[in-house]
Amino acid sequence: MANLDNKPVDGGMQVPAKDAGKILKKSGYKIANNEVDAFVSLKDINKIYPNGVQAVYDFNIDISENDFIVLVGPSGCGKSTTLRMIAGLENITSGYLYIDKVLSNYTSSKDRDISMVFQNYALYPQMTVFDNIAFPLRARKFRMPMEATVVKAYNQVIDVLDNRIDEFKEAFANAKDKALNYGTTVEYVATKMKICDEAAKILCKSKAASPENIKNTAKAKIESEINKLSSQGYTMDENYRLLKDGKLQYHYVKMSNEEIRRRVFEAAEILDLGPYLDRRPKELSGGQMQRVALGRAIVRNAKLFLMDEPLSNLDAKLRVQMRSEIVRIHEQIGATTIYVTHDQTEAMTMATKIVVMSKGWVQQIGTPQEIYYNPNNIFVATFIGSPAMNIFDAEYDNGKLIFKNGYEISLSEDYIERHNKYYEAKIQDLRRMLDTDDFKKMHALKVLDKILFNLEAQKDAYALEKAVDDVLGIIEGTECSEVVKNLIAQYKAENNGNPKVDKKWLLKIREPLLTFEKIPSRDIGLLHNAQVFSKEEIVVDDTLYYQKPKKKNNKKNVKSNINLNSTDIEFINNLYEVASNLLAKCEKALAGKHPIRVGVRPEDIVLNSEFTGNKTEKFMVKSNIVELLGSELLIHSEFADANIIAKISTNVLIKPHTDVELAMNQDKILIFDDSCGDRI
Amino acid sequence: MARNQITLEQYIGFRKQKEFGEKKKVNIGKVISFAFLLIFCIVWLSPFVIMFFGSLRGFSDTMLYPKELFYPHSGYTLENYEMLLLGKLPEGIGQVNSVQDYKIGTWFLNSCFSAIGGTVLYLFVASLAAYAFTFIDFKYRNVLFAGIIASMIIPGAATAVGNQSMVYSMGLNRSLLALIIPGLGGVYGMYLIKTFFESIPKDLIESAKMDGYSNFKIFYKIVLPLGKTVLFVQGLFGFMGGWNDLIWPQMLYGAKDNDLWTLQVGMAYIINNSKTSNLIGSALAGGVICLLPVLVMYIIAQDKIIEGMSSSGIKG
Amino acid sequence: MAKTIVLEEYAKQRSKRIGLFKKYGVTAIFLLPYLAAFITFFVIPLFYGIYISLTNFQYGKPGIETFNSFMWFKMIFDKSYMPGIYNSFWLAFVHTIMFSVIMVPIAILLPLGLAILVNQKPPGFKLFRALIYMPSIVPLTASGTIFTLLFMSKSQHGVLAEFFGIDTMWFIDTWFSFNLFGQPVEIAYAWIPIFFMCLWGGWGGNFIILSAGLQNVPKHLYEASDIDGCSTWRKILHVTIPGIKPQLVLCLFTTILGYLGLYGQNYVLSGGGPSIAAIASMPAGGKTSTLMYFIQDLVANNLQFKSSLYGLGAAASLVFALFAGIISGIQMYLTREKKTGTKISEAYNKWHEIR
Amino acid sequence: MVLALMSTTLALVMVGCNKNKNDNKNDPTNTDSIVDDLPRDENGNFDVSLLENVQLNMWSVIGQPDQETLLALVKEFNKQFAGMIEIKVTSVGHYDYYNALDSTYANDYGNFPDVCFMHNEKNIEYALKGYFYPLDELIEKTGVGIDFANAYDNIEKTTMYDGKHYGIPVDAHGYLTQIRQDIIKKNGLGFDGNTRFIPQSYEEYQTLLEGLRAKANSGELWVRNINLDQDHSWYQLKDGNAKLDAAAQATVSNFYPAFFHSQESDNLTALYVNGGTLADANDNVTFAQNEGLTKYVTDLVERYNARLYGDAGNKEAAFPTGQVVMFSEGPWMVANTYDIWWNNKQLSTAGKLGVTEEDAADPVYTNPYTVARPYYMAAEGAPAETASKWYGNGHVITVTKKVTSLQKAAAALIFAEWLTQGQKDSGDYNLTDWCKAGHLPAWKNVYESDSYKAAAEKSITLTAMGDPAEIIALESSKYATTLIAGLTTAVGDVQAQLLSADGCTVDKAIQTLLATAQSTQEAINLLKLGIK
Repeated sequence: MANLDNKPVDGGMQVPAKDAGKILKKSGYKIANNEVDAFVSLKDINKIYPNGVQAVYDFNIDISENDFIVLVGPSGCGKSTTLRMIAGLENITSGYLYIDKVLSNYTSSKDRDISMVFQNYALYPQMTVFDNIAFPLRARKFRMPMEATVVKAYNQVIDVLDNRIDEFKEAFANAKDKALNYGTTVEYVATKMKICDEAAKILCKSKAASPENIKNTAKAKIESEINKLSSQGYTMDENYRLLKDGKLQYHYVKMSNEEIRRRVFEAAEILDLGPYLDRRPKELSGGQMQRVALGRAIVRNAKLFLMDEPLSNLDAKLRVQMRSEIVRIHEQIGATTIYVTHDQTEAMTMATKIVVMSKGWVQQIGTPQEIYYNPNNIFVATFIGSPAMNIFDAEYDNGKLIFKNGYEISLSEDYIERHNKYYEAKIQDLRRMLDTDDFKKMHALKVLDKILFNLEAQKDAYALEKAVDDVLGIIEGTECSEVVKNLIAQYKAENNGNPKVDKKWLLKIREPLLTFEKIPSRDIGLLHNAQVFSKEEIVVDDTLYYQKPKKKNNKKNVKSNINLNSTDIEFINNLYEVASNLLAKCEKALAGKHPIRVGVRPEDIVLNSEFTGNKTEKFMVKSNIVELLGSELLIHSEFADANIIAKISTNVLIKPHTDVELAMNQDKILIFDDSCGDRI
Repeated sequence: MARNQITLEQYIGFRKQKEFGEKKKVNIGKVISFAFLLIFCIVWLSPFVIMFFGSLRGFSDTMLYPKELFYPHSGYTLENYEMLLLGKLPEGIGQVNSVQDYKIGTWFLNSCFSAIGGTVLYLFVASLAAYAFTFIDFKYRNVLFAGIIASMIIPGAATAVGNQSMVYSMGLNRSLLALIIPGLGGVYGMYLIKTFFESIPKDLIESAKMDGYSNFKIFYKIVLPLGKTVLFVQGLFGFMGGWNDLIWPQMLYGAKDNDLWTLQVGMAYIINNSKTSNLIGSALAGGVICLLPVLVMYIIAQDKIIEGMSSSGIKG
Repeated sequence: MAKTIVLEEYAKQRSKRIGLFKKYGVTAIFLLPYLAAFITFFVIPLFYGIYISLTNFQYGKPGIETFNSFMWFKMIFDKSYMPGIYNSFWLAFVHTIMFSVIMVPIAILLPLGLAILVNQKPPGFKLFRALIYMPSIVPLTASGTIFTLLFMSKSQHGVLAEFFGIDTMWFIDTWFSFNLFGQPVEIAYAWIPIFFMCLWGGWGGNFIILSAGLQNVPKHLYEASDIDGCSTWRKILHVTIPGIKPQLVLCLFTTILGYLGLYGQNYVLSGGGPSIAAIASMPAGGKTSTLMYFIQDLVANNLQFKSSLYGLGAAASLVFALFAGIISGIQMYLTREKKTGTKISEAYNKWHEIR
Repeated sequence: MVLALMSTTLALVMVGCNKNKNDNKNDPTNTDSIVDDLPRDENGNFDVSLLENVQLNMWSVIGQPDQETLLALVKEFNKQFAGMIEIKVTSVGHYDYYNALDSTYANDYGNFPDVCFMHNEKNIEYALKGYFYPLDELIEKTGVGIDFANAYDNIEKTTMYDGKHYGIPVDAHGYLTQIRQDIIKKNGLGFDGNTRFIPQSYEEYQTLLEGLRAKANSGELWVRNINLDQDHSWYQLKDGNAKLDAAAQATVSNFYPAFFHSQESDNLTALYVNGGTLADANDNVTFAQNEGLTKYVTDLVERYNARLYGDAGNKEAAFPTGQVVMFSEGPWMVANTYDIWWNNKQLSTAGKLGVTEEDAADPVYTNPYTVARPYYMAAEGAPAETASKWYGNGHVITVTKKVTSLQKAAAALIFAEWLTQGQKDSGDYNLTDWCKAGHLPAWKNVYESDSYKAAAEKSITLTAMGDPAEIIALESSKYATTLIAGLTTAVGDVQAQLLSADGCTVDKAIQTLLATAQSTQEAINLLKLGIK
């Protein structure tokens, strides 16, 4: 509670070290960073689970007010984790989260002023819809300007008695009408007359029978109250709000029933929930529950809306309907929204900005158009868009794309230049990477592990010793080379220059090599993509990324307290290897012919006869299946060892199992690197 | 030595995590609850220990050195068990006439018969009925079932006396069958089995019918195998209920048919004869004998029992 | 002349016959064993019991009884008719109710607390759960032996007397007494061992059910309430308690019914005693008598009563059953599906209109 | 499934057939069910030797240690009558004999015994339930030589109702008081100049109790432990005088002159000796009106409160250690404990285990304990004809209505005759053998026989019990069990109250007695209502 009370202090302030704590405490431990100009800002957010699985890598995004951000990706890509970190339901391992400029890493959920819609709605089953929506309002106190409620009530009473007494009488009479069973009489009168409950209560009690008497008492009451307030140093403005020294005074109070009722009804109005307010969640359909969950989120006017796959439990039709509903509500209330989904259609239709994620990595951030037309890599390209993009394996040979069946496309100069530049940059990058200490260590580690393996296989001892020297050679110049050198020297001395390599010693050498936390996340990301998106994918234990470990691996993965210095850790991949392979491939690519992947969107595969733009050579396919989507036709067929889908307008009717003459829109062809999936 | 196989990324993740300091917090709630539960369990299990050691203590030690509970003064002895099982009175205990009436072996077998026989028979009869109520369509099915369910509101006490006389009239009053047969009309178990059967997809039954299976074949080839968990759990509870029941066998075989007594009735008799320090050991030994089967079963099937108990609470 | 029949007609009739057999025969085979048992051992005994309670039926001598104009019920309900029976029945009733009133909250709250602790999932919580439930599987008589040993008097070297110096001799005494409708009711210390025995092994089922209920409370509700800004207390009130309400109700009523039928514990530990002089020769004329004890005394334990007052046993058990039936009726009433009201939506309509 | 079907049919059939099973049994005097199938010789006379293999099932209430004696006698009988009569004995522990009888009668008539060897106080109660035959007619028919004139009237009366015999009395016995005469002597509290250690009257008993208590309180009381292998030396009771094993040690705080009287028999002695009855002819409970009994109950309270009586735990354990000087128990106990435990040769071996020359030489010290009838029960104003008597119960032999052939009845009577009146070749009565186990014969001729007298001289129990004529037996009543239970509960309640923390006062005790009597009355009324 206290946290909402205090204004955050400027984090950039220079303060004496000993006062820092005090100042922080005074501000309720709220620090604002004025350099952050986005409404929500995530800076290098990482999430590593206790079992070493990194769910989110270096998440960076700035979200401005009124944005509708959609985090999209396949399940297990870390999007929900990110959202939950923003919500405060998960701890942030590293990085910083600013909400409204306030550093929010350590504030608890309820103090972040957010509201959230859960995938399974999380409605309180025992409460009616009304109570469910009202719950967040009842659960906390709100900062409100102080009001002279008594004065307000009596003034309204006087006002009604003076001017609107007939209206009151009518309302009062109506309230008695059984057909109009509106809560209590007081509530009805209060709503009808637009006066506060207190005033209505006074009026209803007296039934306005003797207006003069009531007015007199009212006046007396007002007078005494004003006296009391002024003795406490308050003044009152025209809206009965209290001022002290000319400033509005705020206090934290429970919301009045009147206010709660108004807000819930308003929310119900927006969401069309009026007839269901009495029901319990059990009696509602999925869509209605969804709307209630939304209602509970919007009723509080939170600054930030979080939605965690809210539509995934609905059927297709409802989903479409709710989608537009959410968009409408977003437009209506305009709150910043972060929305998580695995459905790219939702992302495309709702978002102002999409974040595509895969396995913990942000693959691309952009508007729907950017993402659709300029995907960063093959993952984004295939993930976004329905039907998915057609991908062909092809060979690149000096500006020509040669498909598996010999079909050729000549690329423009532009493409060729981009291709070369891309690979040059990549090679440079990889070389830099391989030159870092950490990669050297990994290299050494690889060699060392091979020695260990050979030792176990009882290979020639002399060769082994030589190999150890190789290790030393590899790590020459890194910070741990001295350590290793000493270890080797010491060992040699111990064995009087007649060394016999043994395991214990090798493991000792291995230890200093096991430190590479200085690798930038960007590099890991690159190599990660190389492993995941390359065609010769290294078999990586999937359980790493999906947190749904297979049964037999259960124990191993859950184990959270692996001794990090342990020599018993065996690596099933080696980033050095990945990087050097990649480098080799890039160099080869620059040299000449190399495999490449070509992506064409279904709508960019066109009927040769119809399309008049810049198109490739025509080619003949046999239509296997033809799907009619109303205005468009989907033609499934095979081309160049791949299944292709073409989306064609229905002007021409194509029957299944007929030959079709197709071509590609030359301008829309995308080419992707074969080894790491990046778009060239 | 088996090595921990991890990827390099994971290793880096571990290192980072350590560095960034998201350490596993020591959960105070967990610590407190652990400590409390530990103490609680020690206190709560101490009666078992007392019973066990008490049964291994000779009668003279019980009288003369009552404080030496866990290390009896003259060492552990089986004399209490001998007294119960073999009728062999330890020297010096004097005259204990009631021991002649102890037929703990017979009682044990009676209890086994009642608990196991009753359970098996009940499961069979009840699952047949549950099958009929779930998968066979017949006139007034729902009315009949609703009637049977509604009868659950009538507590057993209302029918016990009538049953007692009924059993007498049927001439079962000197037969162990009387322990079993009246239980066959029990509603609750049948109801739970039926609830479980309802969760079996009807398609499965219908497709089996299409394949030419008769109802009996469906019953034992499909429904029983599918329902074996619920039958097992019901069986466990049935066994425990039968084993632990005191009131009904007492009503049946009254004060002196000690050939027909179950272990519970016999034990109650033993306890009433053993409220003195020289005999309490034998009562404890009886308690151990009485407890052992259920305890062994509990230890073996503990998971299933708790699971069954939980699910009955969630569903029921 | 031999009778002839059109073959098709015959075939139709035959399949009809077979169809009928299949339909009713199969049903009968599946259902009959159970139904026969249900009728023989539930329906008939129910009415037989009522019949017995209305006659001077003698156990073991059916057929010679005659209607006795509600004599047994008169004994129970008419104080002046047979004051001894009246007093001992209603005293047993009061004992039963009092013990339930004390024991039921404990048998709910204690396991609830433990379930909450176990639900924190401390190390080894599964073992704890198994151990906590363990006393509940112990046969009543087996635990009876333990508690007999614990509470035996100093001269008999009971454990509590020897180790903690608790003089259990005073269990014969009256702990406190009060007047109920002008009748003095004395509560004996002898209830204490019974209490402890129930405390030890009487609620394991509740514990398991409640902890299963707690586990079943959706986690996302806690998260939602977190975001809605709930304090811990509000979370318990609005998430935990409603989440385990079905289990709470179930436990509450099974526990109530269980303690209403209290019999074994006092039978084994105190034998219903210490006796009360004024009703010492009546069934269950002791300070730890219960309704079930009263009934068992009449129909099982005391052969003299069994042979001559059997009908009273039947009548008493019917009264008891009626009482227990009312309580399960209340349970069913409480757990019924509640109808949805329309009050708020009407209010909404009104509000909408006014705007 | 089949079972269930069968059981249903069975149920219906059984309900139908069970109706007439017990029709005629309810009239106790009826003997019509007996079929005269006696084998007779050509003169129309019946003789034992004509019987062929008649088997009789006898339930015996006798538990250890007398069981062996009875079995030996039966064995002897079977041997003598081999080929003619065979008696099979089933021993049913005496705690449950009557429950078993009831439940077998009701549930399992097939296993109901032919002959019951049971307690005499239950004879009429069960006879009136229709379990037993009146025997006079049968004796006449079979000509078995049982002459009730030889039986003691006071004992015989328990078998009679309405002028008919329902059982043949065997023996009688009452509870005896066990006395540590060595302690009394050592402390000089004996009577007649410290030569007699058995209190012969109420006053003497009271004096003895008070004397012991006074000495104990002043720390002058000598006690010793007579358990085997324990230190037998005398020591004076003082608190903290822990020279022996703590558990087996008498101290001032756990010493009581006498243990509580048994609830089983002594209260009846107190009642009868003082001229009371349990109930009158109309089954109105009268025991609470008896002043002697009231006095007994109030004495109980006063003596306990004066620490003359006490509950020192296990009396059999407390007695040899000297924690208790007197307690009351059945005569079988004497044989049991006297021979097994306390006939301790170590006490006459000087120099060992703290036994001095003086101790070893004194016959009272070497036989440290004696038994006696409770002479002290007759309070002031007790009628002269009962004052010196005591209550005792005994055993009877009955013929149950399970027997439907005169042959069997004859065989049963022959057995009864053999056991009670039969003589061996030596002229010794068979009954004497039985009496050696600690029972007074119910037959005058046996009591007066030389063989019995010889046996009685050897037996401390028989000597103590004296003349069977001085036994007062229970009055015959249909509600004997309820009546005895009522009295027992009353006394038991008072004892329990005494032991409790609140204690008991004389007023409370009298109240308890009256209330229990009232409740017993109600129970009897109730039973009368129930049984039609």
